[in-house]
Amino acid sequence: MIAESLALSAVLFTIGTIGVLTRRNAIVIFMCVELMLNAVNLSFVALSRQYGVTGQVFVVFVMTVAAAEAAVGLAIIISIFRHRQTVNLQNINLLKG
Amino acid sequence: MLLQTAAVASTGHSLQGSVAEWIWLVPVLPLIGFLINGWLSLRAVGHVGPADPSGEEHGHGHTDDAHHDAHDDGHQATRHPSASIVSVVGPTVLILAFLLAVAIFAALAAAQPDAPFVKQLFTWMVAGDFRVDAAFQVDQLSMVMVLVITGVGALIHVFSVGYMRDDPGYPRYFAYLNLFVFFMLVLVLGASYPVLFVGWEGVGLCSYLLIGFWFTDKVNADAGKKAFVVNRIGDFGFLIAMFLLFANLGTLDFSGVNAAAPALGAGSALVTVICLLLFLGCAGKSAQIPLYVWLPDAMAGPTPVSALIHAATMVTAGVYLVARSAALFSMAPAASLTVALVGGLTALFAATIGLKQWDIKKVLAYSTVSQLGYMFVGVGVGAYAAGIFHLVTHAFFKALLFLGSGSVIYAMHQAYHHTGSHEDAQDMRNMGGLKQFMPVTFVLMWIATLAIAGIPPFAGFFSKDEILGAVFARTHGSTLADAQWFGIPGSAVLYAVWVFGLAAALLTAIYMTRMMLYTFHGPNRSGEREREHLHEAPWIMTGPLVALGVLSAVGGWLNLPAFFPAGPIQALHHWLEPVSGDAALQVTHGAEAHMTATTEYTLVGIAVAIAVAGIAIAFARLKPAALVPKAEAPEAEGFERVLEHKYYVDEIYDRIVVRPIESGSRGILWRGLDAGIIDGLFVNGSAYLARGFGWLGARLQTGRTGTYAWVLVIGVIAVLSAFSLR
Amino acid sequence: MPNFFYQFNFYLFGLIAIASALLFVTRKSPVAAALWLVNVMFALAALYVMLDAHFVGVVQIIVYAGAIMVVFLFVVMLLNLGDPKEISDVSGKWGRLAAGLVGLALIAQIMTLARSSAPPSLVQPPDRVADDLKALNALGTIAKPLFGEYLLAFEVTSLLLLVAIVGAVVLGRRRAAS
Amino acid sequence: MSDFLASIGYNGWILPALLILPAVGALAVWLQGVLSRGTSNDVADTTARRMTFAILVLEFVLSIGLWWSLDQKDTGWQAVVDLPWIDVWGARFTVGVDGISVMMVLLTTMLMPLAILGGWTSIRRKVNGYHTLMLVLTTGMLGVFVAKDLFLFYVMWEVMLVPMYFIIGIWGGDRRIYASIKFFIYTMLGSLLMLVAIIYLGLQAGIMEGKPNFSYDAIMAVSGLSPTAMFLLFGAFFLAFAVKVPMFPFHTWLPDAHVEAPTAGSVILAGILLKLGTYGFLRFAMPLFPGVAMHPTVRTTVLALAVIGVIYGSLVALVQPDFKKLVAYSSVAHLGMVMLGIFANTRESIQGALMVMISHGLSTGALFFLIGMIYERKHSRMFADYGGIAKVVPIWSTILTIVALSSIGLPGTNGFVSEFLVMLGSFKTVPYMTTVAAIGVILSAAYLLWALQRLIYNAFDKPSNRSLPDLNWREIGLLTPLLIGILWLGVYPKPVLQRMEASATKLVQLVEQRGANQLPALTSGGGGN
Repeated sequence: MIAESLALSAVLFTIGTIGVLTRRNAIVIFMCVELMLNAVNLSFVALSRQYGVTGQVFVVFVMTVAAAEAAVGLAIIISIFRHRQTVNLQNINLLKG
Repeated sequence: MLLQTAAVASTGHSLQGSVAEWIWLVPVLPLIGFLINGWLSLRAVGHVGPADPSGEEHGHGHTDDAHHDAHDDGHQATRHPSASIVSVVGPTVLILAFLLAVAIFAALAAAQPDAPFVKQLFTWMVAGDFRVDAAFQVDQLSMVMVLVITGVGALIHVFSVGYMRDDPGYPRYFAYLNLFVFFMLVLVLGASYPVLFVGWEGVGLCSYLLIGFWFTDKVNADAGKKAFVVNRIGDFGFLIAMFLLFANLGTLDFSGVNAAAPALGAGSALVTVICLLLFLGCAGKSAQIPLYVWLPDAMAGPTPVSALIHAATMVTAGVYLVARSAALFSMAPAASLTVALVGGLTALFAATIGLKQWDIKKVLAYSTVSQLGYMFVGVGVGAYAAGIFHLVTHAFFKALLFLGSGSVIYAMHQAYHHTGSHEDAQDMRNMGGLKQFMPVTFVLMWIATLAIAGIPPFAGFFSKDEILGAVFARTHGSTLADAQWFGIPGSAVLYAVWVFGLAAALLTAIYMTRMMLYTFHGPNRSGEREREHLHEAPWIMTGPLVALGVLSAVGGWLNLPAFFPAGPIQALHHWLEPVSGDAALQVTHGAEAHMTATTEYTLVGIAVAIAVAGIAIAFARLKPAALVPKAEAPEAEGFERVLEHKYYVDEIYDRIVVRPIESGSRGILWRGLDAGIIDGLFVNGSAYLARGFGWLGARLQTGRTGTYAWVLVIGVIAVLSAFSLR
Repeated sequence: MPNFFYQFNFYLFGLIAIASALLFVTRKSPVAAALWLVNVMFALAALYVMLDAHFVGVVQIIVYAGAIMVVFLFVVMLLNLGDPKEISDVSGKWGRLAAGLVGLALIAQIMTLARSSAPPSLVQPPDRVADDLKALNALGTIAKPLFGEYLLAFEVTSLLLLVAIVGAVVLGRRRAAS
Repeated sequence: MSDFLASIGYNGWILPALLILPAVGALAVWLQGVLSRGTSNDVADTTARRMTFAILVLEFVLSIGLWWSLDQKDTGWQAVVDLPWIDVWGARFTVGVDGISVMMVLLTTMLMPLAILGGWTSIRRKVNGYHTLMLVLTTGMLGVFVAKDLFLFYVMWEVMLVPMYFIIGIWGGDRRIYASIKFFIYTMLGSLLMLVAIIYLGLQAGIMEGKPNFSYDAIMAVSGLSPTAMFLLFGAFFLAFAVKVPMFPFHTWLPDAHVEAPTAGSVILAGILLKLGTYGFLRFAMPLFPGVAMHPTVRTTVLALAVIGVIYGSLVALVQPDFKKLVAYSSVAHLGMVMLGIFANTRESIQGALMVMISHGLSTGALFFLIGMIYERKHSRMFADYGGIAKVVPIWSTILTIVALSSIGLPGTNGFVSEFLVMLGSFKTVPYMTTVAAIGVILSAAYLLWALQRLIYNAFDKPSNRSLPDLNWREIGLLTPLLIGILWLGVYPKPVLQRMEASATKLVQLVEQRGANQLPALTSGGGGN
């Protein structure tokens, strides 16, 4: 079932990507990124059947990173919202040099 | 090794241990004067303080104004606090120097050495093969010059005590004047070209400082600068000539160069080029075509300065240099012909301009240029003694003329000052009939005029006749006559020079008589009220005039012509023989140039006739009574106007040299090349290029996460395509 | 050879995941989107279990669905972003079209690359993980490499989490000045 | 005197002492600034000035012994001190002087205390920092002149660049940032290439020992470089030094840097920093690659650039409305004269070039001081704001006139002796170039006299100038040594010339001999670019 899993992973990843590209709400984009991470996790898990359990270990790491990312990212979003009263990325260009 | 010959020459010299050992003191005396006066001038100005409540500029209508600065300082014509010390120091150092020079001259006359006595002081420059000592050379030529400089100089210093009496820059004036004499003495005493060059440039400096003495008038400052820069053009030639000499002979000492000169090859292109370059230097310093333009402007300086620097001494340095380099010039007939031709042309050209000048000093200035041309004719044709002879007599009568005119200007200025008039004190149209107010000056000026016009037995007659006779004699049987000058036979050139000389003599007689007529004869045009204040200058000014008058009258006895019935025949000629005799002989193929008595008498007759004719023409044609003051004078018409504007030479130089250089430097070099291409295009251009790339990069950084995401995804697709499409 | 029931379930959960994901990206309301994402997580957890990753499947539910997504929902509601009044939440028609095209291109590329075979040295015998699972049970399978081979990485991860906690606290703290 | 110096082992310690003293002094001045944060500003500033001045005067007093300790006959390095430094890189702390560098060292130690005096009242901000940088600068410049190890030379070259950058950038005029960055980038451009060349040479020199060797003698002994390598190495050195000199197309940093720099900065820039470029040619570019330098194409090109520099600098100087800029362009002209003398490669011209380096340091240094003094009073460098001020500031005007005349090259001043020797010597080998360069003699008179006229002569028509005070004793005192130097070198330059003679002669012979060895390979072997 590896091939199917990988195909599913690709589809989910692409959906996540499209979400990142089309959505403007920072939180939703964040969730799209989580979806993409999950898609990758799926490939890891699927391939671990063939290449050993290391893939699953990686998934655990990815989840940890995702958790950390969510914590910090959401904190950033909250502080941005405090300043700007919006989380719409179209209105946020603090990174502009 | 050539230096050693010089050293050998002076060891065991007959003058060793004599008073000539003290020759260094002659220039050092004026230097001491300069230091004292300079210190006084700076110290005293410090007391005056910067705050000057009424120092506005007054619009004076004249350029030479002895009390100009006094006006600036609020009409307080108070004497300078140190004036009394300066009045003693300034002239005294000169008189002492003159006395010492006389003593050395006497020692020289007693010893009559064939070789110059070189007094070495210290080694000046030493580098590689080059070595030059600070050394003074005592020989017949340099001592003649030293006597003229210190003698005439001392007289002019005394005159200045009266003339500059009330000037606030009195110590500064004497400091400059002393410094000038120092440099002039270094010039004539220097035993090598570089030491001579020290004096050469030094006198240029003093000339610059003195022309611009009343520096708050832009005209004066301009004139000083012009003098210096034009002189520098000549110095460029002098420098290159020195480099050529050193590159080919390995030495720059006079004795060394004279000894080694034959190695250059008589008539070779090299020696011709060297001589022409030297002459370029002379043309600058001695105001010959095409570099004469600075001298008339130099009259902006105080009149005694004009007398000392721009008539008697400095401007004759070029003549001295040619005579000093006689060994070289006698080997270069083409260059010598050039010297003579330029001299002749200058004599004539300047004389024509002198015909229509109204400023009394300008007349004398052009007269000086013209007479310098005569001297160059003399040294050009190899009659070095004749050139120097005219130099000496000219120093006498031209100094007298200038000082006399100074006395006139002083009187005029005093008169205008009393009435508060701002008329031009130097314009002859404002003078007239001055003989009744200043008889002494009148008589002395006439003596000088007759001398310059060439009326026997005054000084100028003998020297001028000597030169013209020499030119005529060289037309046959000399290296000059045999040489080619740009394809023209040398004899033809010499005939032309002779004709120029005669024509210039005629014009000289005319314009000098014209000056005398307008100044001293006819009715007085200075105005009713001013007339009452016109009077003779004080004795301290007329005293030197009288001395110079005597010299102008009898100066010709220095070198009486061979046909003369009595007196010491050709004294100066024989005196200078050890210096330039060999060179003169080389020009005449070793034969003493003697013409038949008939020819001599004919030439003399022609010269005298021309001089008399000139005076007569002037008396007949010019009507001083018909002249109107400057303010009412109409504009001149036609060729007279061209003459009055000096052939527009200054304007032409300005258009074709000065302005193109300035605008080219500003527009093309500075704004165009420097700021535009190098700095703009290359230096800042590369900076702008970097900034441009940075700007482009900054545009990509919109700061919008969305955009970044898009770019990221497209980048990912591109990278993946690179793998999958491999 | 997996049996039909296994295959059916696999496809079913796969379709649920895809459908939920599509619904997730198209919902305007962040709350609805978040809930659909939780659905995807559940489907994926099921798939993990079916792919012999029992521990990961459980953690997926506990950490992702249970913790992370709850935090998301918390924030959404905390900031009162529940109602879809943010008009420009989704980009315009052309944006969506372009995103679709980009998505197509991306999926095509990934598919192409997924086809390529892995280096043989990495390939292990089939059902290796399943065997491990039998021998070491769900926890032992993953614990062995995690606390052996990857111990250092594991410990560093803890540091990362600590930093994240500190960062979140600092960022989320209300500044006295503002 | 020399016996006394020998008895105290002067030659054994003097050069490291000269380098260390200002560096330690810099530290002290900086610490003094840090420690006196709390106290009154004026007191602390005055202390900093006095400390720096005292250190630099001590430096000068120490260095003056070199005048006597230098063996005039010895053509080699003297007072050599060789200490290990960075062993793995093969860099050693080797210093020494010869007749060429000793004059530069003395010029530096003489000008530095005067520069401190020149900025006594005009530097009011960050006084401690300024003086610290001046002391570091002293170490850097002296280090460049005495370095006998190329690595040390490069380090010192950069050490001197940084303080100058800050001096211009912090205490400069309105456009100081632009000027300092331009100065820095221009100089870095060349010096980085030089670093590459130095490293290449160091590796080549140490190829036997297995580690680089940067000592001057070892690098001189490098042989067997390919023609292309020699051309490229010479090019790298040339660019670094030509920017510093500055030669004609690389000169545009100079006017900006000069105009914006504070008085002391301009003085040091003109007086010493520019000489580092020509010194580099004399010490490195010429002796190392005489074959390239004397290659007809290269030589003609460099000489042409030098002569263009003389004429071009003079012409552009002629039309400057800003006095400082005028002097800056006149520096381009004077340094062109130095380059002419160096590449003409005769004994007279090399000695003349060294004399121009010294006398330009004195004259132009004095000119910048004078400009700084009048700028402090009037806050303008534009000619248009002056005129006729000889009436109110006669002492300033007198000194300005003397200095300007020395810059013009009036006989009796240093300017004449030096330029005369350069042209006299150059005429032997390159007569036409020299003739063209001699035109600069005319132009220099034109631009400087015109400048004088517009400043101190002409109508006194600016009422605001009426209250300009004349020089005070501090200013007269700091100009006096320069005036003495100007007249001394003009009247009796022999002692200086004698001390250079042996080294200059050796240089000329070296260039001729090595050049003769290198040249055939270059002309036939191609690589002529």
